[in-house]
Amino acid sequence: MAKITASVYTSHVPAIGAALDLGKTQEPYWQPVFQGYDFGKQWLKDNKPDVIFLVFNDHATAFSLEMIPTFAIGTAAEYTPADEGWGPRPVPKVIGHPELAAHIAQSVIQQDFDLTIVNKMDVDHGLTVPLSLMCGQPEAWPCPVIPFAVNVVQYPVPSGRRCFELGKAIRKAVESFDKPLNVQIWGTGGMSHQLQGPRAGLINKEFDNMFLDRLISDPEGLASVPHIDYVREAGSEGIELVMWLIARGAMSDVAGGPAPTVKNRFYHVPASNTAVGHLILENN
Amino acid sequence: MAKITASVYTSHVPAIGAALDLGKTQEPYWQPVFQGYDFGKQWLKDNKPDVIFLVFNDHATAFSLEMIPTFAIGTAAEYTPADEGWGPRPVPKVIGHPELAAHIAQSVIQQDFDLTIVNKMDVDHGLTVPLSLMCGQPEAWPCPVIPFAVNVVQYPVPSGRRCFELGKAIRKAVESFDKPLNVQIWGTGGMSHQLQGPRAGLINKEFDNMFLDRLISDPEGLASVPHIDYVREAGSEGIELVMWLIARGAMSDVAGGPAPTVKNRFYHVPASNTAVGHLILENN
Amino acid sequence: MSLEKPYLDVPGTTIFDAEQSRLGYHLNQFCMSLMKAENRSRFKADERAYLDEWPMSEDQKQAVLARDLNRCISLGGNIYFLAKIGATDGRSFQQMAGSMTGMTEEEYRNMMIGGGRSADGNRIVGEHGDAQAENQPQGEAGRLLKKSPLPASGTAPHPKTPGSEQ
Amino acid sequence: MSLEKPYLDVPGTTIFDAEQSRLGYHLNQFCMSLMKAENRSRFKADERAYLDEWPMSEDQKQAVLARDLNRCISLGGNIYFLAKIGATDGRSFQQMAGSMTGMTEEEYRNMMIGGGRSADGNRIVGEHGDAQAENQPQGEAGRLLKKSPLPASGTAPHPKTPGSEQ
Ligand SMILES: [Fe+3]
Ligand SMILES: [Fe+3]
Repeated sequence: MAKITASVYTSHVPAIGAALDLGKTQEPYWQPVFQGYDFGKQWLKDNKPDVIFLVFNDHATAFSLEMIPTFAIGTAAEYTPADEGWGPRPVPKVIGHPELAAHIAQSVIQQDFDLTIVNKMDVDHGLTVPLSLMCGQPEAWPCPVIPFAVNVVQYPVPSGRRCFELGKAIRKAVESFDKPLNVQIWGTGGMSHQLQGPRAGLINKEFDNMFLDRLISDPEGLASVPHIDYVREAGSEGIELVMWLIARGAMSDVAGGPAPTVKNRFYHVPASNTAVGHLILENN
Repeated sequence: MAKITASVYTSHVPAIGAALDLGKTQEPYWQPVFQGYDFGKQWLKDNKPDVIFLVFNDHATAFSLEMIPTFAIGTAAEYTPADEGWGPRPVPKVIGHPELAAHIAQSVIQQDFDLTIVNKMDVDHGLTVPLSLMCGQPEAWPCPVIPFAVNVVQYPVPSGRRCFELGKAIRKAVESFDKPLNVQIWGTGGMSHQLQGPRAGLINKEFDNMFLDRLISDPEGLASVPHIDYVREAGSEGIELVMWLIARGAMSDVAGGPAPTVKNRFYHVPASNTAVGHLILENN
Repeated sequence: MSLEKPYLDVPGTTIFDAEQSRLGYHLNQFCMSLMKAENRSRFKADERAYLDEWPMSEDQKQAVLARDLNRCISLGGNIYFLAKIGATDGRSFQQMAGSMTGMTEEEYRNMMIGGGRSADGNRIVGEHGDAQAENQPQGEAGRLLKKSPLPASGTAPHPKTPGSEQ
Repeated sequence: MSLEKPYLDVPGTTIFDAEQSRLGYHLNQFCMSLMKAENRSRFKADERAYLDEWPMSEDQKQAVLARDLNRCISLGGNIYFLAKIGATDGRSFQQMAGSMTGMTEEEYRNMMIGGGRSADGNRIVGEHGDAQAENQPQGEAGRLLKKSPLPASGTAPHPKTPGSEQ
């Protein structure tokens, strides 16, 4: 049976991708950011999964205003890194896992989550920057990836509670797959940031660290934080943090298992407009 | 406050549209089909709503396999009748109601239905044939229409239970809109039919009439009928009937109000490959 | 695959699930392209050349060229997509549906006027209704088949129907 | 509109909801078109002509031409869409975000290096943080403004920022 072995959380700032692609990782500005992922890179080598279920949001790249899915699961064989306007990032294409993705889609829809199934999607920095942070610059990504896109662009976005419940449903879906796959689930986006208006540049270290604390030890309670609190405390784009609750909801302690082990925790300000947060939790 | 005043249910066979467009309504084959809608046409004139919330399914027209939303709500200003391969039907374009649609989208998403919001969509016979049956061949449709598309093409399709619950959420959404609109909700598709394989042409009058009976008097129980029963009893495309449960779930008796009045009930076999069913329920 | 499929024992019926969808992705996307009038013209002008623009399997292309809808479905096609081929040929949904049974157009039409195919005997594989495998093809095609059986090589589960254009 | 909007009292912040989305539909779809290299070239060659291909309001076109992102947002633009304009100009997300505050690029960058803008005073309209309306524009632009106030005609809520290309 397939099993979720760990969850990884990380911000997915576009400037981080640009810094990596342009060879700036050793510059004083960027060096502390990338150093924060040294542990994670080694950990991922030592704990290579068969599949990564990667929760991210599209930033007006694959999805225009023509069609805005609340939750979209990628069941395609592969995904091309998108041209977001700066030209496509020079990173490997993303290989999917159609079989597991279709299984999860079926199971999760039957658990009353109204997914959109996507077979053609270019993937933007929301998906590729977390891979870059955790894998560096490989010829190919280490394993297949199932992209799972969440609408956090147009309101209303799904609530923290809905995201957390979705995580539970994904865990059930994975565990009912009949092949022995080692699956990691990644939650990306955040932490505090605001990209618009006179309030651009908002950073809230206290909120972010409270979020990390509660994500580890009180995810159920954290899931009840309403949207407006994210906007006020973590900036209008800080709402991306709800995606971390999907990954967290898929961990086994939520379903009555033992508490996960915190393998790594990292926090840094700034990367461009954004606070960077990163966490690795292993199931026990 | 806006209010759902009635629900209308009808099959949406493409051949019915063709018969109407080609002036065949008085042919012996078609005459009994169209006669079944004489009451409904007059009733709609006498009970003209401000908006029709029209639940239908797209038949591989607006949605290819690139993106398959379980539930999609149209928030656009207008929708063009689609070219399904025979050329577009010669019917008026469909005028939307962006304001109410956006309100319903927001409310229903906040009630944990993971809608896809659609701003560009050509509408196929699933939407235009019910309008033709109930309105004839007008210069313009009598009122704005909010298209609500349900995936019944690729499995898993949403369960009857999920559809019924969605109807309840739509009723709440409509009733929280702050303008005094008279809203009808239409459920379309079905009744028994199968369009594929050696079993094509299956019709099940007993099942269809049981469905109509229970839709009127026991919708809650009917909502628990599993997919496989529809396939076995009503044919592989009979699964479209789950859409009727969305409209039925939005009626006020489901929320504790008085039972609706059955204004009309009609059943006929065949129209092309399909059994035709039609029902009008008024809230009291 | 580990998806639960309670629908595999319905006779003469293929449920279009994720697995079928994957199998038929390019076949169905080809069909979608026929919703544009200019593509219909190009397809009609040279079917083979048009099909060769799509990464479909040779089997899928042959099934399309033969208008063998049962074969198309067994190769991942879905009837709502395949209907675009019929529309391009100027055929109705009734003609398309009928073509999958082996009946002549008239036979199928008469069956529908007579109240359609009964569900009795056709709910579960192993019953004895007219949609069961042992009763294929139906109608005139079935009678012809019994008179002069096909050569034993025939592995195709669904013989060609008289109504389909070669 | 009867949508509940608990987010209208956050200073210096526009939430992209259904109403904004409707208002900015064509503006944002124009931005999406800049994801194709050939469209970026065409836009750069003649911005006005390219904009005129879109059913946008004149206000929206002027806001784009002026690279006034605050104005674009007030007219229904969303930053993730508008970012495609910045990308076309070769500007980073930090340059774009900074341009909406009135600060110079260096001022904004230094604010971020210093830990970013504090949430204190900036949670609710009516507090006294640097994102409140009475404190706009910020940084060098604000200081300039205080020295030589704009003519009273200025109804635009967000004055042009120094970093934006005319
Ligand atoms: Fe993001
Ligand atoms: Fe239909």
